[in-house]
Amino acid sequence: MTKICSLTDAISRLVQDGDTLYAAGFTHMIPFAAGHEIIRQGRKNLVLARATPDLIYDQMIAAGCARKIIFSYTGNPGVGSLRIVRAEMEAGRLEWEEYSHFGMISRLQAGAAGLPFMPMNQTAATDLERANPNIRRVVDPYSGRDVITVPALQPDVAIVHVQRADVHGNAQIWGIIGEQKEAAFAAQRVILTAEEIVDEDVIRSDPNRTVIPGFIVDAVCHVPYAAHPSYTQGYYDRDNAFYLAWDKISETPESVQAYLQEWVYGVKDRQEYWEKLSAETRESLRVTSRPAAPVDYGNY
Amino acid sequence: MTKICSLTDAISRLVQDGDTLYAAGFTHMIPFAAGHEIIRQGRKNLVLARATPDLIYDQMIAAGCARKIIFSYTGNPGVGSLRIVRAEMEAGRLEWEEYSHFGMISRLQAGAAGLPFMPMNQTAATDLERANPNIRRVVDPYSGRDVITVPALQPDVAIVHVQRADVHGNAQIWGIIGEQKEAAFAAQRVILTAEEIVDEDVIRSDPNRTVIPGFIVDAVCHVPYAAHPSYTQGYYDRDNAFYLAWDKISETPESVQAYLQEWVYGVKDRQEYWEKLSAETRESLRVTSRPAAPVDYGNY
Amino acid sequence: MSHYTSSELMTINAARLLRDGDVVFVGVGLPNLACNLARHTHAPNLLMIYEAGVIGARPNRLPLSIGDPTLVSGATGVCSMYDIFTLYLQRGNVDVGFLGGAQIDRFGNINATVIGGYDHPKVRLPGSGGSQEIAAWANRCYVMTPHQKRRFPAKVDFHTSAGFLNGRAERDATGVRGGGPQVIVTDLGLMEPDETGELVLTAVHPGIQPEQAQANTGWDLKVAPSLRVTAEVTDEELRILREELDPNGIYLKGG
Amino acid sequence: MSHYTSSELMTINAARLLRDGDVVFVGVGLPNLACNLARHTHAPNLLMIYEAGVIGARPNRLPLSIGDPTLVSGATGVCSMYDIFTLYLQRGNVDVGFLGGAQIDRFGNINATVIGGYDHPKVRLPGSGGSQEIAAWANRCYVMTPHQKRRFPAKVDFHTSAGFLNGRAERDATGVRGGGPQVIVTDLGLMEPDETGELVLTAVHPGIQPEQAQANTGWDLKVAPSLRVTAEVTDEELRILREELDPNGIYLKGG
Repeated sequence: MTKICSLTDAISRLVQDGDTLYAAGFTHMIPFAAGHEIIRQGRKNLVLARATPDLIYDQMIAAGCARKIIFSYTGNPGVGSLRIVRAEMEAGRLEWEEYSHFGMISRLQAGAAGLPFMPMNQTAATDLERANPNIRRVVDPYSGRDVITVPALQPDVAIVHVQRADVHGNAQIWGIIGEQKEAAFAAQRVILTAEEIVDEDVIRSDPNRTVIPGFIVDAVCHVPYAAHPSYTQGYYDRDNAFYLAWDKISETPESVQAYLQEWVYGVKDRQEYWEKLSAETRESLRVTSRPAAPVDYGNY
Repeated sequence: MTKICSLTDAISRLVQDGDTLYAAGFTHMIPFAAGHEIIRQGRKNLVLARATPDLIYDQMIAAGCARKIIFSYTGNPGVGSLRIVRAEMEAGRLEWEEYSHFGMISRLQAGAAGLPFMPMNQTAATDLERANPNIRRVVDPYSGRDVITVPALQPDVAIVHVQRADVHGNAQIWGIIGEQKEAAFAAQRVILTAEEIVDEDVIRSDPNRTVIPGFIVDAVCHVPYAAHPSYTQGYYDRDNAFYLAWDKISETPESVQAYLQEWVYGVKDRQEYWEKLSAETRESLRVTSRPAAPVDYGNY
Repeated sequence: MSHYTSSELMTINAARLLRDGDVVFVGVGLPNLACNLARHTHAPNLLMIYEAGVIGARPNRLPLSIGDPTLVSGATGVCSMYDIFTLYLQRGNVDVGFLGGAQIDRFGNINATVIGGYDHPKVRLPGSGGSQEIAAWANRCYVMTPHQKRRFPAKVDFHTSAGFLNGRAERDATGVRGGGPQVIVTDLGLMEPDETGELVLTAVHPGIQPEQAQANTGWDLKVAPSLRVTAEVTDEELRILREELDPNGIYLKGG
Repeated sequence: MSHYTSSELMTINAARLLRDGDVVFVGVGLPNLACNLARHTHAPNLLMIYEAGVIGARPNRLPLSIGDPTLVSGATGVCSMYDIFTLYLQRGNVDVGFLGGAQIDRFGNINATVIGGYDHPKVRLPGSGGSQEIAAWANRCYVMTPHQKRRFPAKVDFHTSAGFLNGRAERDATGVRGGGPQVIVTDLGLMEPDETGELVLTAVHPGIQPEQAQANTGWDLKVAPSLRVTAEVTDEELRILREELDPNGIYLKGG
């Protein structure tokens, strides 16, 4: 019953042209390796959903994979603008559907919970509600006041990077947990990339740490460093220099295509990508140990 | 800024006659010590909310603390009927308000989230909806179909037993986590009892394990074995023999009052209660160690 | 043919209904034993989840409550009650649920709330717990209960959990995603809903006559034309139940 | 009097607005520096929470993104984004939020979404992120932004976050629980809403004349009768910022 396969196989089998895709992770463990594999396999017309498109969607859009984005914040986190998303929106070449973070996360929560919508309290800012017909209202049957609603989002595929998973797909995450759980439960299909594949007994030693149960997972791919240039808590640091560099690279289509040629099309997989990074970069991302205090579940 | 105090002080200061109280914990870490202290202090007219009243509410009702219960299942878990709750309801001496587990938990979730209500999908069973005017409907603005709603529950006080907390009230729980987080955030005031008070650094070594943040907590009481006859994962086992014994004790008002005299009014606090248990009972509840596999957060 | 108790007979027949790979919302008592028996026989990949928020439990001892700590130690996951009812059950991730109650009627509706009027109960029962939602959203539901007339009235006093209401079309119209009660396992045989949603006798246990079931049912129980006899209880099934799963006979000695 | 940059001036004045014990929804950049400065001076018990779901962060280095791992290691808690927006923000547990945007208007409404029409943007900005809800539900909101006419139009092109709409009564009628923008900290002084919700100049920094602020505001900026001068920036405040919090001048060198 192992779900282990290569990331190449997982993307080939589970991501189709036209799919709505949610690459999860709020600044932490963004599944860059999977995004690059989707680019290499030339997927088209994807609908890319993500609270923060981040560099990975900028790159996928530059590579021509997407027809639409669903988002709540399009910045390059900590740096500034996300140039490609912005330019494509301004040029009218990219459809978009926009929410606040809370609206976006509420959509996933509804999708994960099997509810048709989630309510949210009013914010008094109504321009986005006017611009997006998916944002609606119902009357609270207790107070008689309006509450805002957003509809469930149930992507075709969610991709989630995790610290450790077993071969069945039971996955444990620590550090920022963003919307990974909600994305996995909301989606029809789930692809995991993992820094480590561990024995099932490791998972079973700490069940409260499990965020995604294996039975909703379709593929488990062992891909160390899959989150670079974002980071994996306890494993490696964020490559902030690359986030700054992308701000320059994304200034011209030529430099973007050159980047994709060298770092995406030009490598076979994440291992080759990681080894292609300079030794200095790899060294700068190392972290030293800061272990959690132990807990005991007891034998019963 | 320590919130450490005795349980006697905490109950005296934070639980008033007439309060709506939620003693949290789904079969795990039921705050028996706090319930007994409330009985000792003679609180009256409480509204006792809890998915499963369990023995603790049976005892509090027998002691005359409550005028009403809000619940979703009134059994003695794994044993049978909860005789006192049942008898008081049948006799018309106790008001009640009833939901399914999901309805009850949705009420807490709405209360914790600051939402006026939570939606739930229809179940086709409508008798409880007819019996409880708090269960209502709204029209899903996307499909046009009805969804069921329950109103937010925001108790005056939540009491939560935890494995470990620091003096500020940052609390970590493992094992069954039931509705502890939701109860704490929903309530206006929060009392914690804890098996162990640990250094803040222990909490900070594993932030993902934190279920309740200190700033919403009003009192932290160091009360080992506070959950007996229920259990604390990794610390001691459930005293199933007592759950069976209560089924007999609760057959007559006399034996119930005798129990309360001996085990509640007759002891000063939980330590005296615990020491009064037979050595054999205490020994039978011991558990051996089953540690969780370590995780590393990294120094950044 | 072995000697066995009614509880053993029902548990074994319920276990046989489970399929390898099923995700089962398990209760304590007989449903827990049925699931573990299936895991030890034909369904090693059965995934057991509990309303207390435990996923993939591997109990080392017989759980004595729905939140027994033995369910947690060694499980693959633990989540909150809100998550178990939303992400697992309401989302449609549960294949099988077990239901119980004081009354089950002709259309599989279940009463676990009250005998008599709701506001002035003659007998107050524990109430829904998780069952209102399990009955609505699990793909298949099973019930184990002794075959007695008072347990099988033509109409229940209170709909705690929906079966097929007054007929299958009425349930379908509500849009609930679950398939409703699929099999009622009793100590006399099996009842299953026909195309209208009415429970009919589809099997009897070895040595039982359909008339016995009819005499112990509160409506005019139809017998399916294809009435069959359930397979004999095997020694191996009994051995696992008695030696491995409930060695003290806590749940199985009854009947 | 020390020499300082505009960013330092704004950060120091924002830090002074924070109260000991405040629960602050922190952004990266200047708001993060302001909170840490307050922690190092008059507000040691400030609790910093981040929209990424981090509670009680104690960063060992300057966080470079809202989800920097240094925020997590050593924090008192981590929760999901859904939890941070519900249990913390919507529930009313957040005292202070920081907001930013390309445009802030006369009534404190903020635009971080688009310049020009929404469907055919002239300049597409990043969008709300967390700010729509922070502006509505935090008890007090603060804004830090350089004082320039294009940043302070009479009306914003798009309401990303609500200030006082067209006046305080209009915001109150919506029932949002937060108090709205309390102070706009610029490099010239402070603007605060009057009883109608209109932003008026309530303070200027040392050496600044009110006319400079008026000339750099896109509406007829009123000057409060009680106009005051902000306290001098202290050497200690500058030392903490420059030596401890942003030694490489990543956020502070500007201006």
